Order: sequence, then structure tokens, then C-alpha cells
Amino acid sequence: MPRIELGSYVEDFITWLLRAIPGVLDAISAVVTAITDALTLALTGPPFWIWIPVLALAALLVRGVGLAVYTLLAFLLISSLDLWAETMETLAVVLVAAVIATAVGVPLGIWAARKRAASAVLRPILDFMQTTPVFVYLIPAVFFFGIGAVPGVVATTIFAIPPAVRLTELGIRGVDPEVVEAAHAFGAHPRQILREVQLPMALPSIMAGINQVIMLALSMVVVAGLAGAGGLGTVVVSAVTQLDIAAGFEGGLAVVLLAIFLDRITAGLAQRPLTGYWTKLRNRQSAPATARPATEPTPAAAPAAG
Amino acid sequence: MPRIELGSYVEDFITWLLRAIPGVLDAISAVVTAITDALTLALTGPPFWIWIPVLALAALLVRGVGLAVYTLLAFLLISSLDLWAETMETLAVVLVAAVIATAVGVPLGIWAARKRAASAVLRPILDFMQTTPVFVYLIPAVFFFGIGAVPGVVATTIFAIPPAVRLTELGIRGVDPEVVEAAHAFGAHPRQILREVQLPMALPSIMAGINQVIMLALSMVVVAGLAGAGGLGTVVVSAVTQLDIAAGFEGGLAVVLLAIFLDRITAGLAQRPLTGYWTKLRNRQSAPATARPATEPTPAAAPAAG
Amino acid sequence: MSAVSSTGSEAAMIRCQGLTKVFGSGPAATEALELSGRGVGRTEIQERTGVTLAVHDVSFDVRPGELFVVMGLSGSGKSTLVRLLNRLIEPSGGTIEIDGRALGGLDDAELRELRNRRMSMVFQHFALLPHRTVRQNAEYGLQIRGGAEADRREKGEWALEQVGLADRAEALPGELSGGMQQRVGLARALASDTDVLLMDEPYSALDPLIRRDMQALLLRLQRELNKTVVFITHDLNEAMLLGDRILLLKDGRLVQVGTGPEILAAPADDYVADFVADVDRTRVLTAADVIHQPRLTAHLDDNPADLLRRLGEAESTAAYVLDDEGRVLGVVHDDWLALAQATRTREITRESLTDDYLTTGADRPLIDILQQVGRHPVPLAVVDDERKLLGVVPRAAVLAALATPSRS
Amino acid sequence: MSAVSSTGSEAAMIRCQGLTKVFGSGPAATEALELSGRGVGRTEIQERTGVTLAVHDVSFDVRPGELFVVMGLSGSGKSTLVRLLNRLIEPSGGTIEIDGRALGGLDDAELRELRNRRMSMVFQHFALLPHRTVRQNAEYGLQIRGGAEADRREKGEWALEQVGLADRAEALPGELSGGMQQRVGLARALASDTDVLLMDEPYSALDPLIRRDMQALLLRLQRELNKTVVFITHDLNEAMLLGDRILLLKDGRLVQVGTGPEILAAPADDYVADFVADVDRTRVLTAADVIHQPRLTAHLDDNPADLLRRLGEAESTAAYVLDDEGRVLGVVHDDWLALAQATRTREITRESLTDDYLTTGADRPLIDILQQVGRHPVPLAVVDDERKLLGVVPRAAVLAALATPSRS
Amino acid sequence: SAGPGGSTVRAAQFPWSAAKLTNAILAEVVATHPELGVSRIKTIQVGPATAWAGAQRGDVDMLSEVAMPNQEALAGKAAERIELVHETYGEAGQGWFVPTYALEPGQPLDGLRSVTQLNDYADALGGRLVDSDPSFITTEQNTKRLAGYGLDLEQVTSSEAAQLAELRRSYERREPILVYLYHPHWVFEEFDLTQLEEPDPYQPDCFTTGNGACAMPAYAAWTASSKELATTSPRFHALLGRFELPLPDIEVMLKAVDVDNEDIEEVARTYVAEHPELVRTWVG
Ligand SMILES: Nc1ncnc2c1ncn2[C@@H]1O[C@H](COP(=O)(O)OP(=O)(O)OP(=O)(O)O)[C@@H](O)[C@H]1O
Ligand SMILES: Nc1ncnc2c1ncn2[C@@H]1O[C@H](COP(=O)(O)OP(=O)(O)OP(=O)(O)O)[C@@H](O)[C@H]1O
Ligand SMILES: [Mg+2]
Ligand SMILES: [Mg+2]
Repeated sequence: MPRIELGSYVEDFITWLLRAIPGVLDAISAVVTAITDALTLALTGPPFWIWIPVLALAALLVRGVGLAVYTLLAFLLISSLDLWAETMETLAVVLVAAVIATAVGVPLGIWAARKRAASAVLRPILDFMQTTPVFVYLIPAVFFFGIGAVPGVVATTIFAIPPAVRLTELGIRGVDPEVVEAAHAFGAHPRQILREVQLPMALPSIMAGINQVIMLALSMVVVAGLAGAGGLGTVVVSAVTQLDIAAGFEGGLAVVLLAIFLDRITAGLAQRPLTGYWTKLRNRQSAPATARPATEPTPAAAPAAG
Repeated sequence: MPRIELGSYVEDFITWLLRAIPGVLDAISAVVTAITDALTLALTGPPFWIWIPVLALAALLVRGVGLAVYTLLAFLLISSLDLWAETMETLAVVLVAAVIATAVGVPLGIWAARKRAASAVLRPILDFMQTTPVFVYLIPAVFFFGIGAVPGVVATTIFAIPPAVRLTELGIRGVDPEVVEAAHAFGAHPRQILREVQLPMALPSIMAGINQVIMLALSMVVVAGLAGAGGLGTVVVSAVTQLDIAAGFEGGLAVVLLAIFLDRITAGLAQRPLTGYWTKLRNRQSAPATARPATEPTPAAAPAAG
Repeated sequence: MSAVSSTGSEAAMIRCQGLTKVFGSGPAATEALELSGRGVGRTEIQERTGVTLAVHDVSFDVRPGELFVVMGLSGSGKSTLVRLLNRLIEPSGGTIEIDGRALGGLDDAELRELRNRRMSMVFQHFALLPHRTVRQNAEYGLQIRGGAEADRREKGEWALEQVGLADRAEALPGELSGGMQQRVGLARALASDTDVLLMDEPYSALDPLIRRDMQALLLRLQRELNKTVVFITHDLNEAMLLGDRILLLKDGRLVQVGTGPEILAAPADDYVADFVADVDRTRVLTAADVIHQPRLTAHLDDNPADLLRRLGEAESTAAYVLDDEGRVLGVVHDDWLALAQATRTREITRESLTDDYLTTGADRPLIDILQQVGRHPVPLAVVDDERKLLGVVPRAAVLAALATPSRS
Repeated sequence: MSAVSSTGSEAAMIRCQGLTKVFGSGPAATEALELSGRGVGRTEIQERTGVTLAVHDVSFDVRPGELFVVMGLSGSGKSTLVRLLNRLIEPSGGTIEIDGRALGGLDDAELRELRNRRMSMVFQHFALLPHRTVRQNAEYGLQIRGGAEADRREKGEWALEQVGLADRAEALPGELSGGMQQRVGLARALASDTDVLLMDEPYSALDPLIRRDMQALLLRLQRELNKTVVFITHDLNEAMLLGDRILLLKDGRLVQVGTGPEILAAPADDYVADFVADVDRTRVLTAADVIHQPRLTAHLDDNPADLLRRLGEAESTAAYVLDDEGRVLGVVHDDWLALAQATRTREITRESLTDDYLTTGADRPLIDILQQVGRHPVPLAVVDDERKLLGVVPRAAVLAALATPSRS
Repeated sequence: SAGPGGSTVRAAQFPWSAAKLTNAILAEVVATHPELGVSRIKTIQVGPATAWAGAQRGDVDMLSEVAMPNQEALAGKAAERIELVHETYGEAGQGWFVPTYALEPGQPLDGLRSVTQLNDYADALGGRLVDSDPSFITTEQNTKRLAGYGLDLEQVTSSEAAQLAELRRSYERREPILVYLYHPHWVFEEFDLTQLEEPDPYQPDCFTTGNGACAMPAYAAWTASSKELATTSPRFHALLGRFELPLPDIEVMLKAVDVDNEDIEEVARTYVAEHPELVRTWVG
């Protein structure tokens, strides 16, 4: 076979890109950095004994006592492992990446569910995003956005988008066509059908997608660490190069504890009816006003992300 | 907070395990090595100009002309990039890992769909499997199984199992309960219901899971390379650590081309009615026998893996 | 066969011309249409081309305020037809006009507006939103329309009360029985309060009592609010009771359209005759359908002897006596006439008349007059609002009308 | 109220004792049962405890080969009841015996065996396997049972032919109309060829023609193969036509159980009366329901003069003449009797008898005899197989029976 | 960037202990010598490739512990902005090692001294040379050496972590293993390893035009600094030009950090405190 020098064309292209649109790249970098830094500051600024009760309270409101207890214990364990700051840094990166991935992925999934052609075009692109080894685009990402949190966020986002797209598409395609037809028959706008019929009915699938987004984002923690994003990735990488199983395990454990927390929180947000204390509180408040408990129609919720 | 030396207990435990059950570990290692080696040999043994037509033919039978053409072009490109052998090594590892992950994940997903308790127990474990940085268990995996393909396969499998479980559970839970009830009413055994009602009806979701299994397995190519599994991971790591964007891109491209191929093949296997030439051939054959085309009932297929 | 009324087309609320729908596409669909044009049957077309001809060349008008019933065999294209009426499926051929506007010419926004404000639909398989409560389902059309929360609430509440589900407003559809779910679908359409209602077997899962209420409700809505209703049903009695006109489909083609009694009296073919054989004639047929000219009526100035002779000829024992406008005054019996003849009385006196007779209106169903027929020597009198005698209902005529033409 | 027949329990195919089902669990369910025991209504229980009492304390027997109809308001617990019969839902209380075996005592394998070989079910919402063709759906029960492919194929084919879908065997359920889908569900149950059929509104989506065929099919199966059928329907006429006995539910409680005419004749309460008010009596009532003792019958050896006097007293002009076994020989008219009296004939001669009369069987529905009633001077004769006179049907009796007790 | 008490220097920190130690020592020196005009050394932990990619953009001001000649190619790409300023330590040995226990009498490798004997012990070694990361320059060199010595061993590459894990595994099982390793490394403090002798010393052309049958070259670590640093923090830049650490000192510190799990900053502080003359030569 003749050798095709595909790689060098790409390299040239990247170099060209770097020269052509530095402003754009810098702007993206600046925005993402600002957001991530702000979030990191917010999370690492106050000491752990302020944040832990806050997080536990959030868990209580969203899901209930069980998760609140878990949150308390998990984050106490993390801080007793001396990994509080690193965990919060990681949380910031993961949150930013997951929110971007969801915000991009869900609409793409909706588009793919509506148009066969879109689905056919997206599919190989998603394969590409998920399987190109992150290391391959990590370096261009560093070229584009500089060392720090941004290439980590970018790489994480690229890797985490596909499940959001795929599972949104799957979920929307699975919605009973007769119900959609009924919505059409009542003159609903496609937007309304999407918001009030398709998304709520596809919610279990979409939430599975968001769960995967979060999981994949967390699984990229180490890679983000290699690009200078700090956080638990740094801990794990150092531990591994030192063959320090103990430190590596502790770092990994912190990631997992964070993963379980985020998983449960998102699952809680998606649950209908809501089981958290927030709902109970709201119901209790509205009860005297309307004199009939629980008559307040639960708003048919769009999924947590937009 | 008092420092908890959790990590060292784990380290001690791993060391103990290594001493306690070397036989078991060696056996696992031997089996996986044997399978992977056999597969690698089969794939890398014959030259590319034998394998490419074979793969293209498989694509034709399973899915149709489009995929056959893609297969031809993609693998020719790979071999013109001088990555044929590495790609086949990677394919072997990915296939072994994906098959194991599916074989483990789908039954677990079924179990989780049946029992709320199983689901509740599995969920954090899956979070754990997906988010523990691979580097963390790569080292123990090398301890246990030695450098080579096995730790790569193990790490890949662990990372790839969760989507199979999650999406199988999601799919089975989404099956119309009335249809399941009807199957019960006709005295179907839970096994039959599973095989003939739940799995076929959950197929889109399960196939999305298997797609994710393959994608995640391929995304671990580099990590497998770090454990000594060879293949494209090595190419990418060397390229990247030398800032050789061109070579890195080429390695990544080979992974992506492989990903698209596998994605389409599995999607083709799941499609009802089958669109590939195999079906057409079979129909054409059965036509003169029964004098009526297409009366052959399409067997309600269980998913590709069992 | 065309059912387009000859009276001005501007009067039609729904007007279909040559409506056709083929399930399938490409050359097979064209071939199917062509075959059908040559009179090939649907099953054969299905076998030859693989596509289904669901509706073929159907034309009809529905007048504003009309309750238009569609009937036909299972699979004859009824559901497809109503779905064509609000363009949930695009026709393969033909045109539809709603209130004078061609449906095909509407853009998306106009179509939505039309569906939302002018038409609402009850689905055969209910098609409720499973994640919303009964109340939210009932309010769905209004919610899409936008507008005040309170108003929506009120109308939803009203609709749920109409269908008898106000106490289950907070339940989810999955927790309801089949008939309850169907009524939620009904409430959803009612709450929307549109001019046109498309109802696809809306009462099929209802028990007789609730069904009766729902029928009454529909008739009331139609009468009071002048709703135009296209109503699919498999219940002949329901069709006869509700339908101003009934359209019969067979294999996607229109077979007959007309009022219930018209169809009963003159079925277009054996299919229709067979189709309506089971109808409960006591409820469908009215006094008007069994009315007979009275064999003999008298006036006050008639000669009793003369009358007695005519009575004898007619083998009767009594006769209605009418005034000059034809109003019923009473009944004169042969015994009095004989007496009058004996006493040479020249005229029938008012005092001689008895009131042992019964009257009814022409539009009363037979079920209501069965008790009254044959109670008296004179047959039941059918009178108009001014008590003018229109005719009589002899017992034998009732019995003959009720009997079905025997099936082979 | 209990409907357990007093005749030996070993005869029952299905026997339910105090069957109860509460949707919901925990203390609320217990409370609901307790409230219901105190006679609190279902709506109130629902409001107070939040659980639904779907079936409460229902006891009945179904005999082998019986066609047992269940009726009731929408939401009265019919579907729940049949689902209890094959334990698709576990009862909250009470016992069920199928052919003498307690359902609660069966282990999983036995239960499966029972469901597969003894009972099959038609679902209200069809519950077809959407990914399988019509044929595969029809063969589903057999496929589970295992056994020869050819046999399965044959039985499936037969069942599809019965329901008129043989030509759509390769279609998927989603491509069929509602009524067609329902018939696939029917075919699935028929192909299984089990002793017991549980049918939850199996004909609700069928048009009159196909429905009539299906009713005939069911009656034939029941007669020829002695199937036991539990049949839910909302169609009163269907219930009356098919049902050996009818059970009426209200709010989960049994209100009445009996044959159609029994219920029509003696409704247990206003609810039942109201429920059956709309029935088409011409089809439900039989000659037996309107039979009257003949006012006058004669024998050959009767004295004509004597008979003529009696005829005059009865205001009749003719009378049936019977032989010693009570068989109808013919009709004797007053004119012949007058002649005989004049000629002093002492007996009625066979030659004097006319055959201007009509006979019918006791089980013929009124719709069939309407034409014959009142055609002749003698009323319609009801005879048994040996032409023995059981009674007569006067015209007035028919009309009175057809008229509905008027609703308020 | 100049702060109130001086400028902040952004240093790339490779994820291994020697690099961290070097940075910690520099930070300690900067802290104790305000006259250097550097208020803080801000470390960013990154892999070498990312570090050099960032260096090309000007994201970092200095890199310490730059392994030479391993990172020569990487450094070349950033030459516009960053240059190698001084060798921190040199003459670090590298080569092929076996566990000492395996050489003991009666053990599988009894009698093995030199690389030339390896073919005789190939079976005992499982026919493998457990090499390190495939991107190391030494990996290429080892390939040539295997050919040059005519050795019939498979060269297994993975990553340094996996390689060390494999070494530990062999240690646990008391099995023989042949590994490539370099100094300075904590591994020598934890495991008793013996380097195999090389008959021929390193020749500069050995791996380019030669047959590859020679010892490995000595290994060195350098400090690299951005050209900008010379203007923003000239005194610190000058310090980097003089910064050297004795190899044995590093290995002692590595033991403290990696084997005894002592705090890196603590180790660095102690070292700076205990070696004032050395520090004075750096500061100048
Ligand atoms: N899964 C369920 N969860 C909660 N309540 C239920 C459930 N299924 C049925 N019900 C309630 O049980 C009662 C009886 O329902 P069932 O389906 O048996 O009625 P039905 O007599 O079959 O009515 P229909 O004629 O409308 O089908 C209803 O009030 C219904 O709301
Ligand atoms: N989505 C579809 N794809 C293919 N064929 C269809 C589809 N929908 C309906 N058909 C076919 O069109 C024909 C008419 O169906 P339709 O649902 O209009 O019948 P229907 O008159 O409403 O019958 P029913 O009384 O049983 O509801 C049927 O033969 C059916 O098989
Ligand atoms: Mg229909
Ligand atoms: Mg029901």
C-alpha cells in the first residue's frame, strides 16, 4: 500500500488554525477558564466544614435522608483523606464539562431523533468523539487553549457528549407515536410536543444519558490532570508513577464517592414524583393555602438540563 | 479531620491477595491470554489483502453494500497508514473485552431490571467501575496478571461493563407491562418472557448499551497500551509523548475507523428486519421451497450476546 | 358514489372530495391506486403490491351542526378517514375543506391554529399523556392554546365532571380502568370546546349507563352549542340514535350515506342490509315509520246509519271523529251508532263521543308507543302539535316493522 | 350477596369465595378493607385512604361449559376480577378454585401449566407482541406450550381464519386497524384451545358484522367443545345473547347474578334495572317470556254448541283443538260451530279443523315471532318438540313485554 | 508577572518525585532568598508532552528535571521560547537490571553477570526484556542493543508504572526478571537490583551508524527556562544557570519521599537548610 501522509496534513491544518483564529481560541479559553476558576474558587474557598453541611442539605432537599447521610459521610471521608481541595477542583471541572456536554448533547439527540439524516451524519462523528484517544486531541487542545483547566474541560466534554446524544435520541424515538399524534391533533407546536410530551416521556433514557455523561466526565479526571487541570487527576497520576497503590486508591476512591453523589443527585432531580424534602416542604406549605393537600399539579418537568 | 490510612489497608489487601491466590490469578491470566493471543494471531497472521475482503464480505452480509464499501476503504486506509498489525492487535483486545463485558453486563442488567434491590446495590458498584481512574486499578491488574494483554483486557472490561448493565435495565424496565402480563397469562416461563418479549422489545436500548460497550472499550485502547497490550495504544502514546500530532492523529484515526466499523456491524446485527445480503440470500433460497416469499417467520432474535 | 349534497357548498363544515390514502409509497403506491381504479379489490392489491389502500375516493359533506356517523367493517378505513380530516396523515389524493378553507393549503402555523381552536379529537386507543394526571390531560388542549390558568382549570373541571371523573382528577392514567381512560380522552376533547369534534369510537369501552349519559351529553352539546361531530361507532343503535346521517365504508370505499331510517329502509346493497340487520328497531323506528291512513274517519255531521254500514264494511267497531280542521274530537262506537240508527238520530252528537283512545307524536320511537298500540278498539292516533290526525298506528304494522328481514 | 349455587361444588369449573383486591398496600389497604366492611363507599375510601378497592367480597361459581358474562360500570372491577382468575394479580383476600384446585396453592410451575393448558385470555387493550407478526402472535400460546411446529402452524392458521385475518398473517400488529388487532388477540386465545377462556371486552372494537360472526363462533365453540367462558362486555344485547348467566358488579361488589331474562324480569335494584333498560327486548325475550295460558282450548269430543257459548264468553272467534296428549290438531272457528249447532252435530270433526294458525318454539326470541303474532284469529301457539301446546302468545302480551319500564 | 514581593514563576512539574523535589528545593530557595525577586514558584503538574506543548505557547516559564536526551525532541519544538539552561545532574547511569535474589546460587539466574550471557538465561527470564514507556528514546536504543548483542528476547513496552508493577510482581513471587531502569530512581531504594555488565562502553555513534552492541549513554537532567524569564526575573534566571544537584543526594531524598513517605516540602526544606554552601553557589 502507498503510504498516505494523512497525519501531516492534519498537523499542518492545526498549525494553520492556530495562526488563523487565535482570537476565537483565546476567547473560548478565557470564558471557560473564568467559569471554571469561579466555580473552583467557590468550591475551594470556604472550608470543608461549611461545604459539607451545604451539600448534605442539598442532598436532603433533592432526594431525602439517605443521600444526605451518604453525602455527609462521603465528604467527611474525603476530607479525612486530605483530598478535599483536589476533590473540589475536580468537581468544578466535571460540573463545567458535564453541563456543557448535556447542553450540547441533548439538543443534538433531539435533532437526531427527528431527522434520520441527522442521525446518520452524527453517528460516525459520535464514534469519532468517543474513541479518538484523548491523548490525541489533548495536545492540540493544549496548543489551542494553553495548559490548565481548559484543555481538560474540552477533552472531557468531547468524550462525554456522545452518550447524551445517543440516549436522548433513543429515548425520543421510543416515545409512543400515538401520544405524539394526539399532541399534534390538539395543535401543539413541535416545541411544545418536545417539551411536554417527548422529553418527559424520554426522561428515563435521557437521565441514563446524563448519568453516563457524568460518569465519563469523571473517568477523564486523570486525563484532565495530565493537561494541568489539577485536582484528583494529579493525585492519581503521581501515585501511579510512584507505584503508590495506597495514594492511587485514595484518589480513585474520592472520584468514586463524588461519582455516586452526582449520580444520585441527578437521579433524584429526574424522579417523578420527587421524593426529596423540598417537595414535602412545598406540599406542606401549599396545603393550608388551598385547603386540599397535593392538589397542586406537579409541573411536568423538562429534564434537568436544557 | 483525623487522617484515615484507607489506602494502605487496600495496598496490604492487594499484596495479600497476590500471595493468597496466585493460582487463580494465573489461571485467569492464562485463559485470557490464550484467547487474546489466538484471536490476535488469527487477525494478524493472514496479510491485510486477505482480511480486508473477508471483512468487507461480512459487512455486505450483515448490513449491505454501503458498509461493505466503507469497510474496504477504511481498512485499506489503515493499512496504507502502516497500522494494519497494530489495528488488528487492538481489535483482538477490544473484541475480547467487549464480548466479556456484554456477557457479564446484559445478565446483570436483566437482574437489576427484575429486582429493585439488585438495582440499588449495583448502581454504586457501576459508578465505581466507571469512574475509578483506570490507572488506579491498572497497577493492581499488572500485579495480578502480569504485563501484557490481560491487564488491558481486564481494565477495559471493567470500564465497559456499566453501560451494558444500565441500558439493559433501562430497556427492560421500559417494556410495556401489559405485553409482559399477556405473556404471563399464556403461562410463559420467566425465561421465555425474557427471551421472547423483554429482550426483543428492549433491543434498541440494549444495542445502545452494546454500542457504548464497544465505544468505551475502544476508548481504552491507550490505557491497554500502557499496560503492555500493544496495538494502536502504543502508537498513540509514543506519538503523543513526542508531540507528534501527525502520528497521533493517524493512530487515533485507525481507532475511529475501527469504531465506526464495529458500531455499524453491531447495529446491523440488531436491525429488524435484517437489511443485509444474508437475509436477502436466505429469502431468495427459501422462496422456491415454500412458493411464497417472506413467509418464513423472522425469528425473534435475542441480542447478539448472551 | 358521491354523497356531496347538492345544496350550496358554502354551507359545508367539512367537505371531502375524492379522498384517498395509500399506506406505502413509491411506485407500489401508484400501482395500487391504478389497480383500484380498475376495480381490483383491496386484498388483491395488498397481495400484488404490498401496500394497503386504506381510503379510496371518498367524497362527502358534513354540514355545520351535523352529527355525522361513520361506520364500516373493522379495517375499512374509518380511523384513517378521521385522521385525514385534521391532516394527522397526509392524503395520497383528494381534497379536504374545513369551513371553506382547503386543508392542503394551510401552512404549519395555520394548521396548528385550526387543530387547536377549531377541531379536537378523541382517539380510538385513547393516546393519553401517561406522565400527566387526569386533570392535566383534560386541560391539555387548553394549555396548548395558552390563556388564563383559572379559565383552563374551570373548563377542565367542567369536562371532567361531564364524564364523571372529577373525583379522580389527580390520578395518573395508568391507575384507571379502560373505560375511565377513554373518558379522560373524551374530557380532553370536550374541554377544548371546539366547533368540530372528531371522535374515533369514543364510547367503545363504556358501560351502558355511562354511555347513555355520554350520548345525551353529546346530543345536548350539539343542540346547544351547534357542534359539528364526526363520530365513528360500531354500535348500530348508537349510530341510529346519534347520527343525523350515517356514512358506511367498505374496504376504504364509500358504500352509502343517509339518515338512519333511510338506510334501514333502503340499504344500498346486501352488505349494508346485513350490516344494519341487528339494529334495535324499537328505538330506531318512529311512529312516522309505521303510520297508516285510517281506514275510516267520521265527522260530526255524518249520518250514523251510513257510518255504521261503513264500519261494518271495514270490520271495525269504532271510528275517530274529526272536526273541520281534522282535529281529533273523540271516538264513536258501533253500539251508539246502532242506537242512533234505531232512534233515527241524524247526526253524531258530541256527547256520544268517548275518549277511549290514545295519541302520539310522529317522532316518538316505537319503544315508547308499544304499550299504547292496540289497547283500544281504535288504533293509536298519530297527531301533530295541534292534535290534527296524521294517521294511525295499527298493531300489525308495528309488529311487521319490528321484524327483521330474515337473514340467510 | 352470594351467587354460589347450592348444587354440589365439585361441579364448578371456577369457584370464587370472598374475592377481594385492594390496589395499594400497607396499613392503608387494611384500613380500606375495614372501612369497606363497615359499608363505606368506594369513593370515600379512596379519598380517605388513597387506595382503591377494586374488587370486594365477590363469590360466584362458573359451571363447566358455561358462558358466564360479567358486566358493570366502567371501573367497577371487571378487568381486575378476570385478572384475579388466572392470578395475574394476587388477591388481597378470598380464594379461587379452578376445576377444584385452589389457585393460591399452586407453585410457579403449576400455575404456568394451568395458564398455558387450561386457560387463555383476551386482553382489553389487546397486549400483542409488537415485534412479532400476526401469525406469530396467534401461535404464541402454542409456542410456549412447545410441541410440533406443524401442529402449531395449523392451529394458528385455523384461529386466524376464524377471525378473518388469514390474509394478514405476515403483517405486524402496528400495521393493523384497532379491530384487527383485537381479533389477533382473539386468535391468540382461540389457537391455544384451552378449556377456559377469559375474555375482557373481546369484541369492543368490532363492527356488527364481524362481531356477529365472532359471537356465533364463540357459541359454537362453547357448544361443540364445551368451553367455559368468562366474558366481559358492555353490550347488553351481547350479554343477553351469549350469557348463560350474567354477573353484575358495582363498585367492586357483586349486585346480581342470574340469567338474562331473570335479570330483566327481576332486577335486584334500581341500578340493575337502569343498567338493563336499554336492552333490545326483541332479541332477549323469547316466546316463553310472553307465554299465556290459552283462554280456551277444545277437544274433538267437545260439544260444538257448548264450545260456541264458551267462545262467545271469551269474546273469541276460534279456538285450538288438541288431541288427548295435548298436541295441536287444528283450529275450529265459530262459523263452523254455529253451523254444527244448527245441524246438531255432536262432535267436532277433523275435517272441520282449519290450519290458519302458526306455531313457534318456546326459546325463539321475539324478533323472530313478531311477524307471526296476530296474523290469525287464534293467537300464536307455543309448542314443544312434539307439537304439544305449551301456551299462546297474544299480540298485546308481546307489545307489553317489549315496552321498557319508563325511566324517570 | 511582577507582584508586590516579586514575580511569580510558573513551573511545569512532571508527575514524578525527582521533579517535584527539584521544584520544592527551588521554591524553598526562592522563599529564603527574597533578593532573587521571585515571590512564588507556581507549579503546574503536567506530563512532559503537555508541558512542552504549553511551553511552546508560553504557558510556563521553567521546566525542571528535563530528562535528556529523552526530551530532546520535545525541547527542540519549543526552542523558540524556551531553552535548556543548565544540567542539574549528569552521568546518571542506566541499563538492564535483574533482581539480586535471582543471582544467588541455585537461583535461576545463578551465574549471570553480563548482557552477553542473556541468551543462556532467556528461558528463565520468560524470553522478555521488560522495557519501559514506548516513547522513551531508550526504547529505541534497547531495540538496537538487543539486535546488536544478538539477543533472542522480546522487548515488552508498556509504561513506566506497568513496568514497575511487573517488577514488584516478580519480586513478590521471587521470580527472575530483566528490566531496563535508570538512575536516579526510588526503585533502587526499595528493591535490591543488580545491573548487568556491558562489555563495550557507550560510543556516540553506536545507535546511529553503529551496530548497537554497546552500553547505554549516561543520563542527564536539565533545567529549561523561557527566554522571557531572563528579562522579568534576571537573578532567578541566573540561578537556574547554576542550579545543580548531586546524584547521591537525590537518591537519598527520593528514598525519603517515595519509600518512607515523607513530605516533599519537608524533605526539600531540610535539604536546603543542611546545605547552605550548595545553595550559596546557586544564588551566587
Ligand atoms: N394498576 C392499578 N393501580 C391502581 N388502581 C387501579 C389499577 N388498576 C385498576 N385500578 C382501579 O381499580 C378499579 C377497577 O378497575 P378495573 O380495570 O377492574 O375496571 P373495569 O371494571 O375493568 O372497568 P372498564 O369497564 O372501564 O374496563 C378502578 O377504579 C381503577 O381505577
Ligand atoms: N400505519 C399503518 N401502516 C400500514 N397499514 C395501515 C396503517 N394504519 C392502518 N393501516 C391499514 O389501513 C386499513 C384501514 O385501517 P383503519 O385503522 O383506518 O381501519 P378502521 O376502519 O379504523 O378499523 P377499526 O374499526 O378496526 O378501527 C387497514 O387495512 C390497516 O391494516
Ligand atoms: Mg379504527
Ligand atoms: Mg376493564
